[in-house]
Amino acid sequence: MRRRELLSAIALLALAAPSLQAAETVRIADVIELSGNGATVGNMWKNAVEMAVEEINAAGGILGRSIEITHFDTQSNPGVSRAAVQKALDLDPYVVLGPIYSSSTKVNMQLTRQAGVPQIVGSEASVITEMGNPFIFRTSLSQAASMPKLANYIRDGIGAKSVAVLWVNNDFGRGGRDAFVAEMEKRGIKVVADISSEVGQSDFAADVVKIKQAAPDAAFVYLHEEESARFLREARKQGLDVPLIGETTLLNQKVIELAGEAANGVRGHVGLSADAPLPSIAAFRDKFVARYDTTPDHNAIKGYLAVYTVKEITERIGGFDRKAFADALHCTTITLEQEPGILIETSWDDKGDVDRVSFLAEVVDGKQKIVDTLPPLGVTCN
Amino acid sequence: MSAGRLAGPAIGLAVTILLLLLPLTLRGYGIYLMSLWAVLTIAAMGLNLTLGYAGQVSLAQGAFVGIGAYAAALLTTAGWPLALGMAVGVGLGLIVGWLLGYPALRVQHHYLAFVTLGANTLLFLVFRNEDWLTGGVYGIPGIPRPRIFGLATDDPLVFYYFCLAMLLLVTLALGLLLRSPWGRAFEALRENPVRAESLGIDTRRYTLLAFAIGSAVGSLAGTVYAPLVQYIDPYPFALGMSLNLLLMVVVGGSGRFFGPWLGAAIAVLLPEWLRFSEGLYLVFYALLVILVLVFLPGGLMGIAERLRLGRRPVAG
Amino acid sequence: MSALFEVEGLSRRFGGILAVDSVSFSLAEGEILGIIGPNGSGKSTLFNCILGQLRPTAGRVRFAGRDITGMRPSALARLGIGRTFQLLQIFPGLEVRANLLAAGQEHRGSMAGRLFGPPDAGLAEEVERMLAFFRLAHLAREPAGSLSYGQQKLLDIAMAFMAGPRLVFLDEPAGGVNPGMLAELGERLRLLNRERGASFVLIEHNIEFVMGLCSRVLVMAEGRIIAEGAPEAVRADPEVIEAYLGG
Amino acid sequence: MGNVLQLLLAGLATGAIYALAAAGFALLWQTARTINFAQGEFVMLPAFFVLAGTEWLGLPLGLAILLALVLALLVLGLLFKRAIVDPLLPQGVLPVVIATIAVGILLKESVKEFYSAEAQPFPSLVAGGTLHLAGAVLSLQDIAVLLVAGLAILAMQLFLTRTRLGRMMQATAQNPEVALVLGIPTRRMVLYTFLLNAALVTLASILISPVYLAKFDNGETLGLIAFIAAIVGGFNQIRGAIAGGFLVGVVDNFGAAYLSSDYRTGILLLLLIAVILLRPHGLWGRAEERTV
Repeated sequence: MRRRELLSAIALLALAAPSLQAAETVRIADVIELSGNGATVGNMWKNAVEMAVEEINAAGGILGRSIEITHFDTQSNPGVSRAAVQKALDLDPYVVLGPIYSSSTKVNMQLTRQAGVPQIVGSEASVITEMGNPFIFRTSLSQAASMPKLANYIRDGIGAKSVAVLWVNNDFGRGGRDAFVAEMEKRGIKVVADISSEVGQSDFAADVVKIKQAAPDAAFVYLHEEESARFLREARKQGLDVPLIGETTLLNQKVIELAGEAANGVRGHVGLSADAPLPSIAAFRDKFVARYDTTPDHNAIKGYLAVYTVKEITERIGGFDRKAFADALHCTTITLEQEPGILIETSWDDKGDVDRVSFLAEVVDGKQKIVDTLPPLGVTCN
Repeated sequence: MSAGRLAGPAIGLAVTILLLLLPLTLRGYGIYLMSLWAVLTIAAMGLNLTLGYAGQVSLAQGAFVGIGAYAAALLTTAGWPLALGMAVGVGLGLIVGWLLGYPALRVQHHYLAFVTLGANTLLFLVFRNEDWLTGGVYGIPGIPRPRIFGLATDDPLVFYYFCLAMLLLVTLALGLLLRSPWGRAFEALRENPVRAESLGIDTRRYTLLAFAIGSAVGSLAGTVYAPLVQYIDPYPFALGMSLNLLLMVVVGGSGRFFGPWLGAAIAVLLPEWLRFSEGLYLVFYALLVILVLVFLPGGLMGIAERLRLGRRPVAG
Repeated sequence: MSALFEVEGLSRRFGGILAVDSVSFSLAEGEILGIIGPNGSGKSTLFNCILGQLRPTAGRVRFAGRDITGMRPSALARLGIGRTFQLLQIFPGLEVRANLLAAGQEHRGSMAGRLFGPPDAGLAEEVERMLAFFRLAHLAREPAGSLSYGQQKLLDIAMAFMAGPRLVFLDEPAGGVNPGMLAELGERLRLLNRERGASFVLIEHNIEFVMGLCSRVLVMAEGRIIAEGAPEAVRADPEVIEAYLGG
Repeated sequence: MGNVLQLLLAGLATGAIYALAAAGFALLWQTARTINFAQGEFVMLPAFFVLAGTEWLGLPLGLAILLALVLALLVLGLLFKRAIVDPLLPQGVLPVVIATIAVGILLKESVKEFYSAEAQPFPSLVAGGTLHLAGAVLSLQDIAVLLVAGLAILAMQLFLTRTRLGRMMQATAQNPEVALVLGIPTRRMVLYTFLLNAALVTLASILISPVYLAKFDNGETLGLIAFIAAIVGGFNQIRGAIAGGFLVGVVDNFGAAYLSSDYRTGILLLLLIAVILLRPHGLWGRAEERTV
């Protein structure tokens, strides 16, 4: 069965490959976390991608060609994600979307680079855009871009002189923690407790006690959704009276739902939010809810705007040339006027990093409330 | 009878030809899967030695793959040849495997399963936490592919043949080992350790050897895995890989020489075959394992044996 | 003539129970010694203490002038002390031939020789001899587990003799063997004793078998030796009869 | 001081859950020579039975819990014994170990596919609220966990030592041959053990899920820690396994707070390996004479 599939795929490609330009569809591969620990975030992304593709196809496709999207499951496993990208590349796609997990992106981005296929990812680890890869692009602020904004808020908004940082010990948490600590040092804020925790950890009593003992002016909490919720409940139980500061995840709707009342009062920086005070995002949110009966999170927004980025840039270059696409997506901006599907005005720098406005938010009465909008950092392009 | 006698070599020849020629018809993904299969098969053959032949359960084989992978990654990214990485990886595998054998001298079966499981997680924590050495959660990127006799293996197909060559070498070496008196002593240890000891077989020494050699073969697989994926971090070497390797050995046929070939093939290909089921393939896989255990104690190779009536079990 | 094998004041305590109570005896080269006694008299514990399965609480064991107390079974085996077990102990999943090879391979050569040398460890001829001697030649390629009980019993004993031991401990060799096979078994043991000069110590419940085979008999009860001597003399000993009937 | 007490109390509350899982684990080993590598998933699953009851069938919580108990008894008790353990145990301990590894994967993946991959909030049977005690804080939920788990453990001990049925089960666990000779229906006793384990994991599941949420992969950590608890305490003795559960809960918290959070799991694993090597029957276990 597999061989027959492969043979037919090969036959198809033998016919299709030399004349990609002549085909009536444009093939986009979506390599994403559909199972494993990342299934939640991956399915948000996938559903939003599906939605965007259908909208674009219904409106006549990209330069008259409709998008043919194929999803590949990374199983949230870096090794599998590499195989999945390999498999995706065998289809000779125009662009690869995903994955979200940075650990997976780091493993598989080498392949798209070798193949010369642009890859638009949902990952936020700083290192991804630091390897000089001309085919890699983000959809959201990297940790290196978010942390300065957050650090300014901790210094100016909270007025903290000392902080505790609690992070999940994987590449996501460690990456955020390292970027955060560096920003604290720059601002002369002392890190008085530096606490790692495990993925899947259930008991946060010791972590809360450690924060209490350190008595910081604020605590920065950088965990995944469930762990965030478990921590918030324990913190509330022990009556931890330190401002709890988060970056995107901690203020996520899922965390609020799981932590219940204990999430109230959490503050922080949000890169992308379905609750952003923008009509375009509100409209997207409503469409998404109507279609999937669930509230989109920032990963859904990332997936959605990734597809519209492909559309807009392709239309700008006027053809399906991968190299030209990659060149055109460096040092550029897509505004809402140019492409409403971008949802929020977004700029890319020469490394593929994203810049855009972001938000300060607070959880009030079980809802994420945007309290301030922070301006973009300003793209640097030589 | 004569037809049965020819069946073995005939199947062997057919499989070899398939392994040599099939990749020529495949694109990147198929070649990658076959390379991965070869690497996992090496690791599973090591575990099959420890578990299937010597009867010592190890839930730490994945960590040994990790030891080999880190040895190869650290040395080759520092500019040393892969051959050195292999020597160091295998050497480390032997030493740590030997040490892991000591608990087996005191406790058996389920206790041993727990000790080795604990060892796996401890090694994972070392890979993750000692970032001055291993790069921690950030891992080690840019692992180069080796040059073999001056030939670059950057092309996936060429690297596949390198993986296949390693697999065939390991298969040959293990075949010779298992035919030797050592192999027989391992089997005696599995079949009846008390009797083996009373016959002069130093069961302590052979237990340690079984762990050391099986683990070192796992590490060897790791030294091929690192240049295959070209980026490693600690997560692939957590308990999951050990459990998967164990299931591969069991599904293929524990103590069957070619069992791991089949077991690894199923583990690698099942997600492909069950693509229609999306995330459900693991459910099917788990069911398959249970069914094999209940109905085919000899694993899938056990059926092959039953079909070839008159042939003897693959024993030393 | 100095003794080949000597046990001196051997005791083993389990909690409050003295299972073997300062037992002493010796054995001359070429002798066949029987140990009998009712169930629970400490025979098996004695064997296990001598043969390295259990550590004796007190006492010494000497073999060929050497103190072997507490040595591991494999070391004892390599010194030339073989044994069989009360229950059948073979390698059921291995071929009959492989069973015999495994039984003999560790007694000569080095570890390196066993890895790089010939697969049969130079034992091919010896294996053929053993197979012929125990009339198992036609079964050489069968898995040992598929043999009949009697055949497995023969294989079990053949394995103990593969390496040409000077002394063999047999734990109830006649147990579960049918009468026809029993005569055959006794005959084989006598032949091994005569032709190879192997000495035996055997525990046995089958008194007839012991009387027919052994030159000397020890009787144990409650962890102690209560009688010792030629088979006929022991059989007539009132204390022995008391131990069996009263036990 | 308040912090030390806080860690101790939190450790005991979590430890109570480990104790329940570890006790079931020990029971299965004693009576049926079954090492259940899926014990963590066994604790994870009943919470989803409850959620399926309330969310899909619209049952009130009490009824859903009852349904979960019945399903657990059927699936994790009866079916587990009949379909997995009975056919495999004659082949030895190891095939059962491997099969339960597969069972663990099966349960985890099934929950993920058929219910949800996301963590689920789980209704609590206890009102919110906290109790202050010498600088430490306990939630009413913690107190309920400690109380219910403690009572369950006590009840189980009384059942096993004071009732005829319990003593028959104990006898079967200690020496099945003798038990059979004494006319005890050992096969039925073994079945009861599986049912008792199913009830214990259901209780653990319902106690832990309101605090730590219900998620398909919760069993991975929980199962590992329950094994460690059982072995450290001594898993041939139910009392030992229970004590091990509390000990591990407390050590985990103190280790994370005062030794190393990076090596948090490692501390428990070192404890495990040390106990296995130095005192294989566990800290409070009964030494099993190794038969040669």
